[in-house]
Amino acid sequence: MSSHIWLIILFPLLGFLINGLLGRWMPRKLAAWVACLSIFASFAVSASIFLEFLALPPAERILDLDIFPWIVSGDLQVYFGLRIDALSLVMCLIVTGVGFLIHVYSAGYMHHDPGFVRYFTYLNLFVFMMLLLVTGNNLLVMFVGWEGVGLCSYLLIGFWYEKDSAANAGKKAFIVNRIGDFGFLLGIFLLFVSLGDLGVWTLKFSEIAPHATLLDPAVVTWITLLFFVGAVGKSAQIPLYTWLPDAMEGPTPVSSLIHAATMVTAGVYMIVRLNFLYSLAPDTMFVIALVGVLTAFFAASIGIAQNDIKKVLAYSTISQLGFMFVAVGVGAYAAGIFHLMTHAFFKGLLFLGAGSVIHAMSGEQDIQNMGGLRKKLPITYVTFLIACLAIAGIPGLSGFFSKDEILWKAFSAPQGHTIIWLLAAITAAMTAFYMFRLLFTTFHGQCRASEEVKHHIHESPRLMTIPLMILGFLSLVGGYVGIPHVLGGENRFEKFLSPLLAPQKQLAASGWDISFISQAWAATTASPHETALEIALMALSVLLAAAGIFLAYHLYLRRPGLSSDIAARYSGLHRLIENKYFVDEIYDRIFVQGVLRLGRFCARFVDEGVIERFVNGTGSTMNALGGLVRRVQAGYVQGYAFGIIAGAIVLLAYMTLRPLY
Amino acid sequence: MLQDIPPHLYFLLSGILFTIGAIGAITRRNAIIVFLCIELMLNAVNITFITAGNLYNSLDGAIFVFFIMTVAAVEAAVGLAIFIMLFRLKDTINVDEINLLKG
Amino acid sequence: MDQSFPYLTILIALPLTGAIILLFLPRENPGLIRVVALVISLLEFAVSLPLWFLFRNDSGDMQFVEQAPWFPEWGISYLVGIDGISLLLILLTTLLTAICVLASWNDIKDRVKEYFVAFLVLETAMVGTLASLDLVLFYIFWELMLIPMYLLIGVWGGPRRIYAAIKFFLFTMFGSVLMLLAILALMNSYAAQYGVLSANLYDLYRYVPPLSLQYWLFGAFALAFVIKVPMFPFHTWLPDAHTEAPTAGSVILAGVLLKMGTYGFLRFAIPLFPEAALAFGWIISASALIGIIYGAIMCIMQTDMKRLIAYSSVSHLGFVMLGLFAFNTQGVEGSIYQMLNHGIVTGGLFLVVGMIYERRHTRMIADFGGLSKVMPVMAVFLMIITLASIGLPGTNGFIGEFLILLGAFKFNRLYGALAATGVVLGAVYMLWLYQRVMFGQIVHEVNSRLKDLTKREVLILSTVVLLIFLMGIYPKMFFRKMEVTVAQYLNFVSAKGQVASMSPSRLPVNMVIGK
Amino acid sequence: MDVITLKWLLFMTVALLTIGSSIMMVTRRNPIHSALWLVVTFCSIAVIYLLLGAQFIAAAQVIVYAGAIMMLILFVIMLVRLEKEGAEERRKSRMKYAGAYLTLILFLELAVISLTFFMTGKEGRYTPEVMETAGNVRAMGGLLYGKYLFPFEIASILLLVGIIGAVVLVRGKATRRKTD
Amino acid sequence: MMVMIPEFAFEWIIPEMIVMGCALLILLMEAFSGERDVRVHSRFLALAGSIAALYFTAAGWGHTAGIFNNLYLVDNYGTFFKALFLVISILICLGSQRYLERHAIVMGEYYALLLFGVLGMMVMVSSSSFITIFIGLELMSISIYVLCGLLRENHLSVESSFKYFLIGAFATAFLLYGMALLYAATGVLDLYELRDYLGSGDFFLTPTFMAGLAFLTVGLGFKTALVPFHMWTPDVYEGAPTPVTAYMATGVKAAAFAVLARMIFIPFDMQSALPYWQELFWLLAILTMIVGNITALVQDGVKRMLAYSSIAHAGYLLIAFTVGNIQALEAMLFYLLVYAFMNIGAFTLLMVLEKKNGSPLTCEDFSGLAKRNPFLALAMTVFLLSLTGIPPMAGFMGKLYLFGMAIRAEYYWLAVIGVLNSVLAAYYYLRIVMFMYFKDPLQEDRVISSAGPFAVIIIAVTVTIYLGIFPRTVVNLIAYAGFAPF
Repeated sequence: MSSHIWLIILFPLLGFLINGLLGRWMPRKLAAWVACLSIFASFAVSASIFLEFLALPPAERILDLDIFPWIVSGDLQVYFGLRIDALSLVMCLIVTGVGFLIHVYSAGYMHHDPGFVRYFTYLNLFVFMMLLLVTGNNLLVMFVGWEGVGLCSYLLIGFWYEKDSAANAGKKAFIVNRIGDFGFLLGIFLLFVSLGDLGVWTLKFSEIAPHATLLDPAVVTWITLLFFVGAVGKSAQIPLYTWLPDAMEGPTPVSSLIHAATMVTAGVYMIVRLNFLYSLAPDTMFVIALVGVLTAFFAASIGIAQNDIKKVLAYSTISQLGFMFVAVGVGAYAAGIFHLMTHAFFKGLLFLGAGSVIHAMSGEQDIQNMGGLRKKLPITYVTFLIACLAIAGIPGLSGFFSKDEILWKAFSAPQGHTIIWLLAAITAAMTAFYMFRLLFTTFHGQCRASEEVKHHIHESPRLMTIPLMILGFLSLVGGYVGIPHVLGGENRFEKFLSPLLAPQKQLAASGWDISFISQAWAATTASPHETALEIALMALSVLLAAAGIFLAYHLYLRRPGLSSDIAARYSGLHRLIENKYFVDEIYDRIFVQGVLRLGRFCARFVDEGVIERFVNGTGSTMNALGGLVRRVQAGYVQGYAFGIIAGAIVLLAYMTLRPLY
Repeated sequence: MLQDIPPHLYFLLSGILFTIGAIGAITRRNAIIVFLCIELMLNAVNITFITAGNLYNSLDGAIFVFFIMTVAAVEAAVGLAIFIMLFRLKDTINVDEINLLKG
Repeated sequence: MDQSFPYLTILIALPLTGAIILLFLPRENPGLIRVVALVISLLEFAVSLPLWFLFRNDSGDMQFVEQAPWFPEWGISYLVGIDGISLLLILLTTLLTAICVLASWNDIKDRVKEYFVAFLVLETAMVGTLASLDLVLFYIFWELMLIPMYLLIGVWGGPRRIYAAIKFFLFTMFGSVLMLLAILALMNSYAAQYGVLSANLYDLYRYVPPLSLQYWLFGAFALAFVIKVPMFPFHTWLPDAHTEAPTAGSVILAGVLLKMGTYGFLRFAIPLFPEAALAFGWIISASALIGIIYGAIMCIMQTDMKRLIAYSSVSHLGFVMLGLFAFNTQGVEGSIYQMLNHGIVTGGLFLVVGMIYERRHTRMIADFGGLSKVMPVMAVFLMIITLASIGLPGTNGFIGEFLILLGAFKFNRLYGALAATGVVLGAVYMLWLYQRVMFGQIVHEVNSRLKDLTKREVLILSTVVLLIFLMGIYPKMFFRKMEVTVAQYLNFVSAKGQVASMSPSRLPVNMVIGK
Repeated sequence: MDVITLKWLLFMTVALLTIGSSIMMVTRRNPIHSALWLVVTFCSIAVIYLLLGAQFIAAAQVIVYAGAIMMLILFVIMLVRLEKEGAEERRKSRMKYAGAYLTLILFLELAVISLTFFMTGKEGRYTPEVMETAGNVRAMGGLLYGKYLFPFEIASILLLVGIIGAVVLVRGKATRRKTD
Repeated sequence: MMVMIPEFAFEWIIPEMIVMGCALLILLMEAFSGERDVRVHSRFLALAGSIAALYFTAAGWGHTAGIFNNLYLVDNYGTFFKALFLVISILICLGSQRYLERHAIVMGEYYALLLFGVLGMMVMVSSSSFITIFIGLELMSISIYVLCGLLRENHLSVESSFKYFLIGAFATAFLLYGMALLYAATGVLDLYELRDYLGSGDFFLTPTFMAGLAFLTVGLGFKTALVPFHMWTPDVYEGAPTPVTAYMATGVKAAAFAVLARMIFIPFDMQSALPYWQELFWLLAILTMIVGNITALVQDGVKRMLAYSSIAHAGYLLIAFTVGNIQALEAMLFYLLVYAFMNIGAFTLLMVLEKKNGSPLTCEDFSGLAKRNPFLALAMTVFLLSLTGIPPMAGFMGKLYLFGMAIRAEYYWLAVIGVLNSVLAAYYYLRIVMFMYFKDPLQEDRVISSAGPFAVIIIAVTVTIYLGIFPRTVVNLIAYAGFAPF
């Protein structure tokens, strides 16, 4: 079987090539079929491998295949190779599974778009790249996927390129991602250079892992930090998150697939993939957890005041990604991936639901113009509700298990901390609040749309609702693969992944917590692993979520005017939040304008002012000198004679006096 | 008792005449006078030749002077022809007015 | 190695012969002239292909060497040969020339005959420059490149072509005359030790000039090459030349001519004066770094497409130089690879711009917008080429940039880190360009009537795109050709550099490349 | 008065005359006067030659220079109309005088050179004794037709060229020239 | 005392005799035959004479003799230059016919004077005595004074002749003064005697001697047009009939350099005065290059521009003197040869293009020449590139040779300034190329050249390219020539 793992990436590639090269001459339906089937085929392969894996003992669940030598230069020996193990398989399943559903959904959603074929071409390419990212057996192949998904994201965000905002958003996404990639690249370099001393030249995960402990710890910290920069860019964390809300310019299924379910989680995946390195760098872990929780909190606070249905979801995504980073930051890699998976279900669903709403509302995205859609879009409503409950962390739904796992780990893991837990818990409550604010404003109350729009509101076609339902189902039950021990489960999910994860205790074992930060950190960390405490905390978080939901209910259903009153009372704060803390503006001022100003300086001052002036100045000086000499050459023969005399005077003086000294 | 006239004086005389000729050649406006000045310079040179020949008991200097005279004659012929041609064409032989070519 | 067949001489002579044939064709029949020119350029490419197959990958020595006495008293001879580095560049040259001839098909209407004559002479000069193993021969070809290029820019160029042509010529000549003196001084210094003059690289590689002389000579060589590359602050001729040159001229200029500078470092400046190169490397690297960032920032400010691409060349060639002066395998191989990439990618960009220009007769970015709508095929090609220029993995640009950055990083972490910012900036300007040209609404009515690519154009761009992917996905094919050469080169440079620093005595013969 | 004193006296007189007359030549407005002063100069230079024992040259000086050449020049001066030099443009003349003053530096240099003369040359074989027996003119003639025959012949061609040149330049206008 | 009439060694001076004979024959014919005949026959005679003389000159290659009491040298050095002058004469005779017709110079005297000038040059370069040198120089100069004024109705031509004459006579005085001072210091007029005397050891550098050298430099600096003795050059070159300009720029210059080299290399080789002289030449070389090039930069008239460029080339040639060894001398010989061909080519082109009304040619007149006559444009490009020193033209090999010598003698800065000057020169040379190719023609009519100039241009192009690629034979030949006399 191992020799067939390349089939996973082959199918989407084929789909992409067929649609890309022949799409112009193909009927739309065929293109959609090709696209969907190629993803499904890939899913099928993944699933079959999964089944095969289940039959194998955990230690043997690795398929590693070098396909051909790729970059071979001196001691750098990088092959184009794939690796399927538990982690990548989970990712494959999510990508192809959710991807397939979204493909199907898209066939309905994009039905009328003139760029239908192009859309599916991009989408297939995206899936291919994403699969490459998760199945690459070395850092460089991963990087191919890493940049490739960025490209597809760019293409798909800017899918409606006639809109300037879409084109801009695409570009912004790509460039911000590139900043992250810059870190990623440097991380690769540093890692390679450090490993080169140890004789490891392939950049393969399987070869890096055993050598990781031999590296200089300080270097590992740097390496992991640099990689984390990449993750920050890709997964939209502070300070590089600004592209994601803008990315909502793309078609909604794209937002669902790329900007919720899969691509943005690549950062988390990468950190988990490299967990053997991260576990060696507690300082980095601390940074990750901190960035994660801050992002989670920060984005959630923005999400509270957004009125664009997709923007709310976007900030929610950022916030949830923050959660995942908290998880990996405290060393709970499995929890991170777990949340990644459940998030893929419910957030994918939320976006698809939002898409359905937008579809119904003839493109309207402002929730203030919606309301009361519950009746008209029943399936959408129900699935949306499930997703909301899931994300809010209501027990029994998928989100509950994963989120709670993270909260607990944040509290209890050696790398965790009470403050992190606290912030995360508050964020969870805020999440519940804004999600239900969204739900209530959209689906409950009076419909505030114009009459014409109202007239057209209809439930989406089955092509769209079936994926909704499937995802709804997954959101409901997806969490049961990882029921924590405390609730009587055995957390199969973690177990499935565990062969790949560095043991939690490795930190202590490696015995290098000399770092000041991590020591101070460890001192305040709650270490006891007590069931009672875990349950208590769990209950607390559920309560918080419920409070959030209630608050939303109170403000937006029971007392609809109250929210604006509050907003008016704290108008400064409200404006701040509504405008996303003006981060975009600040970035624009500092970076965009800064670069432009620098550019103007270079162009006007350096290039024209100094270099060109010097170059042209040399020419004009020569000309001026020539003019000067020319003036002497006035045409008077006696002047010429005098020239001879003058020359003679000088020569005479020179020749007679020169021998004297 | 005086020594015989030292050659230095002859040379000095030659230098004086040469300078006078040179000054004349660059200040006078009439081309013919300029030419006369040049002839004077040639004569100054001749004095040097003759002096040196006398000094070293050599006749080569005198021979050279003879050839210089020949050349001077030829130059005079051709030069004057040029002046006449110029005069016919431009009605002047003032060197200051002959500066079409310049720059 | 097939020694019996003089491939290189034929490669050098064929275009020239072609040019002479063209001279005698009737001016009134441009169609015939085009066809003949195309046939000759294709023939040339066909002749260059066997080099690829017959080239022995396992040897870093010069291959296909041909030697004929020329002027033994002056120590100059007709000595040509190629190693893995020049092999690739020669193939690039022959391929790009054929593409350029095809690309000039409709572009050039005025004085077709002279145009193709100039082009073919240029090809001779380029191939000759790359194949020469004799310094004087090299210099002759090097200077010979100037004249046809000068004419190409000046006769068939844009509105400011005269200024651009003269600037190009004077800049390049300024550098190269000093190199000529350096060549002479080197030969002289060699003669002082060995008693005979020689411009033969085999001999000169073996020779270690006195250190103080080395510094000067390296400086002179470097100046010539730095101007050609061009590196900051000698780059200002490039935007003008690129902007004004006709499409094919820009392609060749970017594709091959600029590489001559980097090639010169690789073949001459560094191995001849390794000590000096190591000592002054930081200056070059610093200039390369400034160039990378500065070029990118300048790109952002440009309003003219060709000018933008020109500045992007400054940036990209900064990478190449940085890699060369990293003195390690990745850096050097990456640089060589990036030379090829840049030739193909930037050549491709110029081709696309040329195609747009042919339709619209303007290169100002502001005159476009929304072209994707009317020219979807073009949009796809341009996108791929743009991405290759940005260095997206999967395209050839990535391999080169990655290796260079890795090499630079190995050499000096700060260099690597600073250079990597160029990757970000590259995305900024290229995507912005793409966006402004291809995305958005069609603002200018004229643009909505533009025709998409013709079959000929698709053929041209397909070649480019095919190479982009081939080189991006299976670079081994190309690295195989050069890896032994580069390894030998690096060994040689470090060995000679050390020997030079120890004593000015003779090098052991086995350290000499190819002998 | 012994011979030496006489020589001195003669030399001083003639030298001053030469200088004076040449200065007169340079400063006269009337070209005819200039030419005549130059004749005086030439003649006095002939005396200098005599003082130096170059009788043949002295004779030639008088005949060729003072006689033939100066006559020719006088003819031409008259032919091209007597022309007095009027007031020149101030700036130009000032430049010229500046040039003249600078030329005095040349004089200073020449003076230094003349006065620091050392007799470093090679002695020839035409000592006064030889000359006594052979005679100046005869010795000269012997050299001209002997050792220096070749330049002598070339000089004849030179003279021919001079004649042709003069004729070419000043002969009547070409009858069949195109009008331009 | 016996008069020793020297044996007249005619067999050694057959070329000179032929040249002189032809010149005299032309004069005779002029007097006794009709105008048509003169036009045809004088040209034929001049050509035939030059070719015959060239043949005999070439036949004399390898022979060395001192004739006429050692006043006249027959050696390879002289033979080389004689051949060069004859080639120049042939090319100019070939190329100038149309020009003469257009300007109504149909006189046989033109050819006669041309040949007399060549005779003067031949005498100059073969002389070992100041006297013979002077006579030869004057023979050449007087011929050229007259040649310059041949367009008697043309103000510029007359002015050129006038200026050249006055300033030439003036400079001659300096040259003679220099010879006189040398004579005063040494008592000899023969270069070989001078060498023997200087080498004998009982001599030291007196001010008189050094002043003599200085004045000699002034005098020959005038002929070779070194700054600051160059100022006549542009005016005279511009005003003179174009064939005469070509003749001056190549023949006169070559002759003057040849003589200068003789004067320096025969007596002063390895002498104590030489270093000072070399320093002087270093300075003059730089000054000449820079002034020549910079002034050429701002010229509009092409002829005038070429005049200034010839000054600059004199600067390059001075490098050979600065270096001051035999190899450098050979480089100079090669350069002069190359320079003759490319310059005559360029001037012949000017003759072809010259306007009817005789106003000076400007760069604008070259506009669109590539369209009006592609061949001429190409030829001009070859000449200009060669003058710039761009391979594969002969000018490049010439520069390579010269600068190589400078480098070998470690005159690095001189070489650097030299090559930078050639960049400067590239600017104005290329300006003409620019006009020819980049601009549209002012008139549409094709430029047609007659057979003579066409042949000259073909020959010049061929030689320029051939010597650029295969300089070896000629360089080796010259090496033989350069070594022989010393």
